[in-house]
Amino acid sequence: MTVQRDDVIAWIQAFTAAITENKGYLTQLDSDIGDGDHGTNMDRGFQAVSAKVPELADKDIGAILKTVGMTLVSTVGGASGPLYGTFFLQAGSATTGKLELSLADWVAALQAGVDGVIMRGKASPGDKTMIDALTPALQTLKESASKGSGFAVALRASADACEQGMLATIPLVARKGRASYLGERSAGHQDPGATSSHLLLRAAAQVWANQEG
Amino acid sequence: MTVQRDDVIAWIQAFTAAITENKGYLTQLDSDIGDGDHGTNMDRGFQAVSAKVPELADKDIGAILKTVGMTLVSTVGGASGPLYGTFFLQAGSATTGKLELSLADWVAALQAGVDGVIMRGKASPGDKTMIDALTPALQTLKESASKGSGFAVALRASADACEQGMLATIPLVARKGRASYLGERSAGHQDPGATSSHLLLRAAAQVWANQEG
Amino acid sequence: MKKLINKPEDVVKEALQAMALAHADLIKVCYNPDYIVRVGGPVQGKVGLLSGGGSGHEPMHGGFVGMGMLDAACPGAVFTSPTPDQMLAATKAIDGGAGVLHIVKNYTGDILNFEMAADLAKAEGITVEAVITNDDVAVKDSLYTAGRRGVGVTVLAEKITGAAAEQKRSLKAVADICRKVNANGRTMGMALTSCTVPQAGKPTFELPEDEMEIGIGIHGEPGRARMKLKTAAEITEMLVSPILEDLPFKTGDSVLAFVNGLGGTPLIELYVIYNELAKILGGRQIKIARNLIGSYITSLDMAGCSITLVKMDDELLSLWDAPVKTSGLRWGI
Amino acid sequence: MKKLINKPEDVVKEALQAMALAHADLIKVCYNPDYIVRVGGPVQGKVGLLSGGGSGHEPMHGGFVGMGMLDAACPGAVFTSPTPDQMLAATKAIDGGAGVLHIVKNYTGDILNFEMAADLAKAEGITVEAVITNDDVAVKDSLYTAGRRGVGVTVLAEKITGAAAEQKRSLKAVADICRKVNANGRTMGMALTSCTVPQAGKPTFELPEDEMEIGIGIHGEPGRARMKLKTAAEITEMLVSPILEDLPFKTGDSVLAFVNGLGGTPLIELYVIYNELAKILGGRQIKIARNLIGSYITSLDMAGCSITLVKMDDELLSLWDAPVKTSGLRWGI
Ligand SMILES: Nc1ncnc2c1ncn2[C@@H]1O[C@H](COP(=O)(O)OP(=O)(O)O)[C@@H](O)[C@H]1O
Ligand SMILES: Nc1ncnc2c1ncn2[C@@H]1O[C@H](COP(=O)(O)OP(=O)(O)O)[C@@H](O)[C@H]1O
Ligand SMILES: [Mg+2]
Ligand SMILES: [Mg+2]
Ligand SMILES: [Mg+2]
Ligand SMILES: [Mg+2]
Repeated sequence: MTVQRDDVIAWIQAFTAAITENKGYLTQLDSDIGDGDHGTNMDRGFQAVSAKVPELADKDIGAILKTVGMTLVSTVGGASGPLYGTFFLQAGSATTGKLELSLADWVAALQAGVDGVIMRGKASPGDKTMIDALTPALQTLKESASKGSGFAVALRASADACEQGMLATIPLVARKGRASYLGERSAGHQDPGATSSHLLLRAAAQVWANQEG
Repeated sequence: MTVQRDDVIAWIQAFTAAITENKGYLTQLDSDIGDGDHGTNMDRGFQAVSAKVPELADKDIGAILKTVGMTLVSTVGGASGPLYGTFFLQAGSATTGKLELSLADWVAALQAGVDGVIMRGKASPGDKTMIDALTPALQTLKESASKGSGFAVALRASADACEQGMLATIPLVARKGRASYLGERSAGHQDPGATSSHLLLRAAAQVWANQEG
Repeated sequence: MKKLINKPEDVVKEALQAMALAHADLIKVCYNPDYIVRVGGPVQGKVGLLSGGGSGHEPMHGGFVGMGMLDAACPGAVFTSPTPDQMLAATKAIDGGAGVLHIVKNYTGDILNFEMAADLAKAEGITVEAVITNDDVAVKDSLYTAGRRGVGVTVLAEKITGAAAEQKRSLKAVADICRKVNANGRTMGMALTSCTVPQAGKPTFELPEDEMEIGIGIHGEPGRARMKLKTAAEITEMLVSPILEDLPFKTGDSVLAFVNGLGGTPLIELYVIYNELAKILGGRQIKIARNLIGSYITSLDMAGCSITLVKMDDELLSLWDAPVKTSGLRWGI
Repeated sequence: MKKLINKPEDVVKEALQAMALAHADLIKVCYNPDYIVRVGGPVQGKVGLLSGGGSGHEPMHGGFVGMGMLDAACPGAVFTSPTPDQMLAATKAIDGGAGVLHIVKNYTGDILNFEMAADLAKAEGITVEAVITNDDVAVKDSLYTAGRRGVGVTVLAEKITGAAAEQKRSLKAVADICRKVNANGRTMGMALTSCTVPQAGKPTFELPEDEMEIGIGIHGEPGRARMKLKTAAEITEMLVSPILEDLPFKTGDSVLAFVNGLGGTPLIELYVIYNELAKILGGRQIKIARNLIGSYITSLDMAGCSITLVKMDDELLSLWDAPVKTSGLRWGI
């Protein structure tokens, strides 16, 4: 199996739907340890992305992802805007000119995206941020790829690892982002950004893994 | 019976106690149709009067009442300060130099006091103010006096008429004071100033009418 | 009751002490009787301007003492008119030989106490005039009642009259300016919540989460009517319509538009209201020549707002623009 | 939720429109991307001053655009950092050839977006420096965390830095002044109530009627600790002690004392707090050389306050005293 341009757009659309559906939930998580806007922020950004979908159809995958990134940067604001924006911009750079993605391409794209988030936000694993969900997702994806797993299997394993990483943020004391102002009081709450990151990779697994391979 | 200087002071003290006891009640009545301070206002004034009591002992009744009036004017504020202040100032003028009061003297004092309130506040009966309690109290006192009733009987009749006047304010639509801003919405509530006026004349009846005469 | 206070009975005195400390360049606070007076006064040959009223409306009036506005202010207990002895002392302190103008909001308590004070001051040979502000269109006006409350116009009248006094106009001329502002001004207010008088310890009234009170004054008195919460556009319309009809304001008029917060409402909401106000006035071709947006005449912690419009002419505009230097209002200097 | 608004999602835009209408003599509002810019700019040879952040803190920052303070401000959604495209457009609009200073509150979102904007502006040949304010002593400082929040000092830094820029000092000199204010300033805040984000529709947190939150920021984030409501004297002590210890402030120091309301707290209560603050500082022989009392950096309708102290020297004092003409802060002109 490979992922086509349409699949990439379908992934973005599925993620947009997941964000809309979970907007209240993400905002609630952010109310507990942040400022209660993560759902609204992400939704504002992906509604803007939705409006751009018609322009995306005849672009290559790199250009599609870069457009998503640029749109997020200029509509989301907050911490998640530059972070998810950079994620998509870097993933787009790693896939410039591509019309389809192999598993290896997706590994490269995710690696670039995650590196971008780390470069921008300077978070380390354990800081209780989206990095805690994205890093294991990337790690597991790489392992699956090197074991020779199929794309679909690798995607599911990656999403599962992402979910574990998300859940593992619960006991952590935040060291980055707004939740860090809470110090010890941030423990016992799931990080909202890690939660949206899980939705992102879960959407990829669900949308792309339907085409078994 | 006649009322001595000590009796006058005892009346003021009994009224002070009644105000303190009914502070919350008066304020509640004023919350419903005014600004919720009548009890606090009266209490502030009569606490200040209390502090002056030691200076009063060797003064004549006129001077005692004027001191009360001056103290109220300079400590109460609001509408009730000048109104009760004028009441006592005028009652004091009508009793200048007196060391005791006959029923006729008390009629003259109350007449002067009520005239003072009307002169200052320009309220008419039916405007839903203290005048609605004071006017019938004065009227009944005069009638009792002209019928030849004893002081104690006259005082009780006067206080009863005052109470009726107070209760009669309930259905009225206010035309003076803060309650007038409410228009129709002021109906159905008892006027706080009429209520404190009733306490004033009830205190006189209770304190002075113990000496039967 | 949630307030940043110590004992409820000490709030006013402590706030006065703080004002004295914070604004020693502008004002001096005298105690027993209490009043706030401009430093360096009385100004010889200038009409002295005195206002006062219950506390709980900050920055009014104490925050408006200073160059170009009031010469003194008498603070009463919360929502309670000050007493004549305060007013007399302040009147004497600011008499620069040209007489003293009392600017009095139309509440029975304020009227009666200022009347007594004026009598006392006159007995001491000071010329005193009083102007009564009564701009609240929420209250039906009538000869047979206490009439309308004095609200938002008071702030604007103090500023404009202060500028006229600064020009050393006569007492009559200064009083006339004040009357003119009042005559050309109308206000209407609304509340989203009650206020809580510190000494009462609980809200003056209860307003359910989905209701508002229209036609509210500044003392937690109930308003004209209670109704379901509406949008900013609807609320603004409900406040402005009776104002416009009352004067009436007409096409081509030039106004000073004042959107005032009642103490618990943040500035961003006042701007939302101003936006609606500008639309409505624009639609009627009434020109907003000047504006004031902020919490200047408050009702403790009440959430809500009032709108005041004053029809302006060149004279009033130039007096409005004149320099003012107080802790509550300042420009041009 | 009780607010004077129309649709929650329109609040920011409508407030911007109102500001444009109300303060056309001072500012212009540009849309898509949104920013507020001083009229008559850019001033040639003057460093341009840009700040910005989430909305809901009014008058900050838009109310501080004008002569002697900011050249532009970028408003984000409520409590959400604005985006780099807004900042880039504003940066370009205010570059008078002497470079542009970004004054950024230390929040991850603000930092990241301003960083991206600076990169974009530099790519277009504009010299940009950024100063990050991080004055909130409620947050433990550490190299390994996001560090302290930028709060009350930001207002004072914008004023003082604005005055330095007005003198046409170099970008480096202007940035140094801003850093100096931040380095000498400390803040701590507390809340009596939560705020309600319009689009959330309900309070960010619930605070029982007898409790308060100490060490709160300006975004409805929970604070350092929740505890029973205390008196103004105790609260002031709890806010000031950590401030004094942190810098530390010492006997003989001269400070600018800023008592700030969070949006739902009336002025009279801020004066009560100031009174306590003056006592505490007096007791330690720290001199209040200047003060600012009012609601300048708010958190929507939150009731509560913050105290900021900045250690002043002659240079900072003269810059503080310099004329400023904005809708939110004005003197000397
Ligand atoms: N430095 C960082 N690196 C990576 N992720 C971060 C960082 N700071 C914050 N985040 C993520 O951003 C999320 C919050 O996003 P959002 O609420 O949209 O922005 P804001 O915090 O500005 O309100 C957090 O839950 C966290 O996962
Ligand atoms: N013009 C008036 N004449 C007589 N009594 C009045 C007048 N105006 C008000 N009152 C009385 O004063 C009472 C209110 O007093 P108070 O609450 O102490 O003052 P305020 O109305 O200034 O708050 C009313 O209940 C009414 O009885
Ligand atoms: Mg957030
Ligand atoms: Mg009352
Ligand atoms: Mg009163
Ligand atoms: Mg945010």
